[in-house]
Amino acid sequence: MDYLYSILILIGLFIILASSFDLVIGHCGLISIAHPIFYAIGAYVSAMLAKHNIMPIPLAMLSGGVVAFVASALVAVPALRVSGDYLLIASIGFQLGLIELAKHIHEIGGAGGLTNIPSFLIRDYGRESYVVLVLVLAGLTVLFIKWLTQGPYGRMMAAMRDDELAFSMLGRNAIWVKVSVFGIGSGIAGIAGGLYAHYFRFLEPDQFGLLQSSAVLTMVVVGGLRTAWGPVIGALVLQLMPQMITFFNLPPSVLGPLQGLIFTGLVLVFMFKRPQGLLAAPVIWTGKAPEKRGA
Amino acid sequence: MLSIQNLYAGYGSLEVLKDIGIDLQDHQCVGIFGHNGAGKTTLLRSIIGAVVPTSGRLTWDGEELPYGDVPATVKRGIAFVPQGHNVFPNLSVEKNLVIAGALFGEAFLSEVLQLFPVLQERRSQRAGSMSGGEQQMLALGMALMTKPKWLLLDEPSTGLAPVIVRNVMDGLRDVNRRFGTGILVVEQNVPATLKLVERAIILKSGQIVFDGSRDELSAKKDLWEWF
Amino acid sequence: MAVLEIRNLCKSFGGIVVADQIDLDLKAHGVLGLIGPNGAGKTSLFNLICGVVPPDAGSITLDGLSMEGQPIHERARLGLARTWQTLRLFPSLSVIDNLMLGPRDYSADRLIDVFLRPTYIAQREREARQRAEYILERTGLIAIKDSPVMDITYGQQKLVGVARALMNEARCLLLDEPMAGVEGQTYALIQKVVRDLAESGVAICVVEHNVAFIKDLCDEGVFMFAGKVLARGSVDQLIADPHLTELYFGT
Amino acid sequence: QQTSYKFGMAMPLTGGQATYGNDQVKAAQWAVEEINKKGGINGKPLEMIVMDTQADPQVGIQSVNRMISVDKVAVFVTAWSGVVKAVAPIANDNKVVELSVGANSPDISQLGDYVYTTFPLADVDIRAVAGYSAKEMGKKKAAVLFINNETGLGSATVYRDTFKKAGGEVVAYEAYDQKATDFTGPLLKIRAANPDIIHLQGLVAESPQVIAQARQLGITVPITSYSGIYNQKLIEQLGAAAENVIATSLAPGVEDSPLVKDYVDRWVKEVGRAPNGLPYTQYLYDTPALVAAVFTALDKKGIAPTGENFRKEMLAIKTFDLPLTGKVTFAEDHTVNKPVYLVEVKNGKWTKKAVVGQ
Amino acid sequence: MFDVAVVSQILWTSFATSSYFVLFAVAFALVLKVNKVFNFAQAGVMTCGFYAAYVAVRLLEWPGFAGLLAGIAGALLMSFILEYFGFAVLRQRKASPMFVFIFTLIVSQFISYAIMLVFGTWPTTIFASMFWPVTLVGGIAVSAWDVPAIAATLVVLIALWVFLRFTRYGQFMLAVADNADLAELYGIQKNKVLMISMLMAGVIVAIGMFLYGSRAQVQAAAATELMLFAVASTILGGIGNIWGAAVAAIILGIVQNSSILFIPSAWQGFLLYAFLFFAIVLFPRGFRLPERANKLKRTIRAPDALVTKQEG
Ligand SMILES: Nc1ncnc2c1ncn2[C@@H]1O[C@H](COP(=O)(O)OP(=O)(O)OP(=O)(O)O)[C@@H](O)[C@H]1O
Ligand SMILES: Nc1ncnc2c1ncn2[C@@H]1O[C@H](COP(=O)(O)OP(=O)(O)OP(=O)(O)O)[C@@H](O)[C@H]1O
Ligand SMILES: [Mg+2]
Ligand SMILES: [Mg+2]
Repeated sequence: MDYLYSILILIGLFIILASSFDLVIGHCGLISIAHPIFYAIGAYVSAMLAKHNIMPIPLAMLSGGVVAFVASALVAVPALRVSGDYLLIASIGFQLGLIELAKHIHEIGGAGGLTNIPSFLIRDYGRESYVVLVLVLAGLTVLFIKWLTQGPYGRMMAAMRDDELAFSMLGRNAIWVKVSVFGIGSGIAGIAGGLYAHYFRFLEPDQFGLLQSSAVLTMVVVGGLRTAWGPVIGALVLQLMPQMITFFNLPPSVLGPLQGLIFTGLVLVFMFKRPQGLLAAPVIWTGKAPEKRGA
Repeated sequence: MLSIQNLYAGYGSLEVLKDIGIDLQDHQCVGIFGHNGAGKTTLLRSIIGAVVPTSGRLTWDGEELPYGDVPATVKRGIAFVPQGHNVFPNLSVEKNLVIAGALFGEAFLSEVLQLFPVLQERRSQRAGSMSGGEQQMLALGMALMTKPKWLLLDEPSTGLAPVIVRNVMDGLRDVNRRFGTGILVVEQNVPATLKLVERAIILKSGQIVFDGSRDELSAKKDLWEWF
Repeated sequence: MAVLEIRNLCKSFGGIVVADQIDLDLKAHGVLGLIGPNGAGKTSLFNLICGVVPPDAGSITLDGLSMEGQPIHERARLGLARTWQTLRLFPSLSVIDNLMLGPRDYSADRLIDVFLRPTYIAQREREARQRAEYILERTGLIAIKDSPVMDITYGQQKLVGVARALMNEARCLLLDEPMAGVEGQTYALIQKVVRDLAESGVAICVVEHNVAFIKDLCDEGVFMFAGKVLARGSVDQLIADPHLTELYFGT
Repeated sequence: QQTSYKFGMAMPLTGGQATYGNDQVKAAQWAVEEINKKGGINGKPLEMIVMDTQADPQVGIQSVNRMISVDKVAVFVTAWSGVVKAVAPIANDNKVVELSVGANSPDISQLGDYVYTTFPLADVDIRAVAGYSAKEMGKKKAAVLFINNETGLGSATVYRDTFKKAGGEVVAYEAYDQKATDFTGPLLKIRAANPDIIHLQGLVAESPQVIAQARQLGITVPITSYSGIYNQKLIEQLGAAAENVIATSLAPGVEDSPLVKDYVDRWVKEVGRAPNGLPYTQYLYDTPALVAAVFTALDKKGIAPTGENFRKEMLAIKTFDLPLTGKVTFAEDHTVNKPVYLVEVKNGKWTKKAVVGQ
Repeated sequence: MFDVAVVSQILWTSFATSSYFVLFAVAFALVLKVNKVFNFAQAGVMTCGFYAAYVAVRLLEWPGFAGLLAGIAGALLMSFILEYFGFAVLRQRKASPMFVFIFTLIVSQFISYAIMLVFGTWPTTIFASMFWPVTLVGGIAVSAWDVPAIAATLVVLIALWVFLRFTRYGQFMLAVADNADLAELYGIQKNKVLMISMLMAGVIVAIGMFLYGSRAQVQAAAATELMLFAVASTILGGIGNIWGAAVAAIILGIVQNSSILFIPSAWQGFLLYAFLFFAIVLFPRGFRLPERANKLKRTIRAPDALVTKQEG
């Protein structure tokens, strides 16, 4: 059953990651692909705090989120002043730079990775409890982001994405909006990192590189940018598909490439069938249903 | 002769043009007037091929225009100056003109520069940094570079100072006389346009409510009130 | 007392001078018409006032407060609103949502408030919506309030731009060719809206090439050429000046 | 009673490491076929469940979970340090034996009760080559050039320490970036230090190029490396520049054992080339034999082949005699020790130079 | 350590090796500028170009020059497929830029798996031998690869410059890059221009891969890493600025190779990224030349009467 649980947990974690990434890259239009580094920061911080018994695990996870939140400001404040594609490269620099740095820090396991991270819940309540925890948090994340982006703040993000200058001319501080959203998204990713660390109990810097970035980004985009359920579907499909392909019983000599070929081929088919994503966002921003937002 | 018969066009489920029929004689100067939203832009865009009509026929000298294929229509000799965003912002003024004329035979640059002296002065300026009116002049110049047989203009006087509006209208008349270019112009500035055109068409909610000579329009007091 | 004071404002792009020692006052209750040939520097003047382009020299004060070095959004918060010659609407929003971003009330802009004061924000939303609907009513746009702004005509988009600027209960309103591309019938409507606003104490400056519109609307006019203010007076006076007429209307 | 015996094989079949992973799996597969042809586990077939890890811990975790939960294997084989470490908690929690073949990070021994390695750790061959250079070859000044990743760094440190201990001096100690495509900088630094031997610790992908550039820059001293560069292609690609290149092998070579010769011949015949990373594939070829031996013992005694029982039986047997790599004995610290074979390029051919630690 | 011989050797070799980086960066920048696509599928095109050359030279035993042509053909074919069956379709269906980006990412993975399936994963070179003899020029080792590589790159760059500057389609590319819909109003066929730019990028990339593959080993997944370098150069060079990308590629190449002299080797990777990060923060607009506004002047003046009146 471990197999099923670990898949469910990974799906839950990727739902959290993809949704929060969608908040940053889709709703706020911030082209950064460094999302996994905040996941990593959350994971490492939480793991280290718990490993050295500095605080109980739930608190450690929260602290991971907070540290990721703060770290995001380090990228955001200088880089967002220039916005657009420059954020992209600054974020890549930040991501890969931190990964390199982590490889040189012995205390957190260096390049060899951090082992023996304490586990959480499993010993006392069984693996099911962890699955429930992750899935509940994933659900909450999705609902939270849906709620946030359909409210007035969502409208602000949409306008800022469209035309920053006109947005500022209405007296609204674009940088501040960006930094806040980037922070929230990264903070959520940080908490997800903590959840990852205490279940899988091994962390390695290279796990959080560009491969991970492109995996999450694919989930968001294939699922549907700027939709509440798109990232969820993306995470489900892209997480389950490769698992299903392993049941095909392919001959071992071509197993690896063929699995990859089938997987990417299927994704390409999806992309051609639904060029706006599996779920397409409405053409214009629409808040909550009008009857609700009235009196 | 450019002929439009039973044309219906719209966007998705919204039908904008209903049963439009116009015959445009070669070398004619025709003005189209109407409310905001009457469908004037849509009409021009259907002719040029940027909007695919739902039904109806568009023919030029008996030949059907290629629906939905803008470059092919343009190469046949129909030019269109859209409303706003009508220059290449990151290229210099001169490049803009050269590229516009590249597919249409030998250079016509000096004539255009003569018509709009500002463009001569700003040859090396980035088009996007020019003032709104200057860009409008450039766009007109670019359309002329294609040496069209028909020139479709969507509110060309937008944002131009009166002196330039006058110049433009004079220039267009000149182009019409010298090269026999037919001109189809959509305008809000009715008085200025009436000095140029010999025929006026009025659109209302996607239908033609008036089609006649300039003098006929002047005679119709009720329509005048309307503006 | 002037709401907006411009002193000795200078700006040039390479060899092109767009503001040459400009001194200008905008007074409350007044509508100032800004005319001049294409490329005179009218839009550039607006850009300088709003902080979109930094000046080479000179000072700008709004209600006695210097705006030097303030970023765009800070200036807007002090009470400055404008429309753009090139529209600049938010294409992914509907007409009314474009307007809903306009109000000069930023108390709910912080993300933290979204969590801490949801009822307050809901109340703000209601107020903004009421105001937006009122303004759309007055500008004759109420029928298309839920259309995406990309699907309405150019003329309507222009009006939405004006309406959005009206949402900001500004001290000083700058309108850049609000009537270009708008049908003649709407002129009276907009003139009334602008006049009412001026009467309520706002300082307004309008750039327009439609002289008839300017003549009916403005108390006073300014003639710009090549970055210089060449003349100031009633619009009729300006038009009567043969030199200005030559520059602007041709002979 | 069992009708068949299953074991897992989680290797990188795609991604940057697939070059090795694929050939290793192929070798293991041949071995399984061989075993089954000879009657399997007392007449019952041995089944190998292959999963891709991409050498990525997260993918590895899923593959191993899948093998344990769905295929119910009692033992699985895996490699690459990141994966080996990442799946260790799963092996321990589920009481399933993890056999690491080729992960050479030294902390393997501390990963838990169920994690064993059948492959000597990295330091064994590096130590051998360093010691041999200093003592037998009489080199005094060595330069170390390594790729800047975990294994590169770890091995370089081992080389440096061993060489110093053996009385030599390390005159240059340079790394290059994993993404580098040109190595002039570090090579010039090494040239300036004027060493009489160079140890190169890189990946197959770039090692030939590093050697080529060294020779181009006029560095003619012998270059040692580990088993990664021990293949025929190196000689093709470098021609005369390959002379004086010394590699290690942790398994007997073609000249040492007729079985190995048959094995390599089979590669050439069926695949058209020698396997990538020959010694590793030899170990992988031997692993099914080891697994089969344990299963056979369990089957004879009629004990259920659970992970727990497998571990007990494996430790009870303790020493295995395997076809291509010879005797292997599980030490107390979960590791094994083996002799190191040194080979050198002489006149355009790999020739045996020495065997260290026999 | 810092003697002239060492420094000039490093400068020379890194300059020579930056040749293929320049080509990859220029191709990437071209497609980004004209087609508005962050074309990560360039890695796939690179791989196809390499393996086509490899098949021609190693398996069919054609001469090197024919191998180059085969490589170009392979890359062209891949570029064509990509544009015709991929980008053009997505464009028509109005896919968002982000979507197209992901599409390129997946395509590049797909190609790399397909290549793995056919050619396996063992790294290989175009020619059987990758050793290039050297000549000493004033103490600097110049390999037989260096000069042809630099020359080829120069030729490509000059040809591209001439094309963009003086040919009709070069000009059209600039127009389409600026505003594709408007370009159609001047008879320019958007799809054709976009296809040409893709094909040109294909040719450039194939030449780059031929240079790279005759000096270093390549395997199915190797192109991605090479391309990431091109992406970094493109962005540092200022997006939309093809020549900036080329310059950035040379600078990055030299920095990467010579940093060994100043930076402890263990920290190289880290400092490279830190450099990237701070370069963006400090030079937010890339290494861009200042705009040439000084040439502008107003020649139309107010009549004297007015000016004096104002002053009086
Ligand atoms: N892209 C579009 N999608 C959907 N509807 C559109 C689109 N463009 C225009 N419309 C609608 O079509 C109708 C006619 O528009 P059109 O632009 O032709 O009017 P117009 O006469 O040119 O007006 P104006 O004078 O304001 O430019 C309008 O009701 C408008 O809302
Ligand atoms: N960034 C820039 N670089 C160079 N020249 C510029 C720049 N911005 C504006 N200009 C020039 O400055 C002059 C003034 O421009 P501005 O947009 O203020 O004119 P305007 O008075 O608003 O004209 P219009 O009535 O045509 O809109 C123009 O000639 C324009 O070309
Ligand atoms: Mg219109
Ligand atoms: Mg203007």
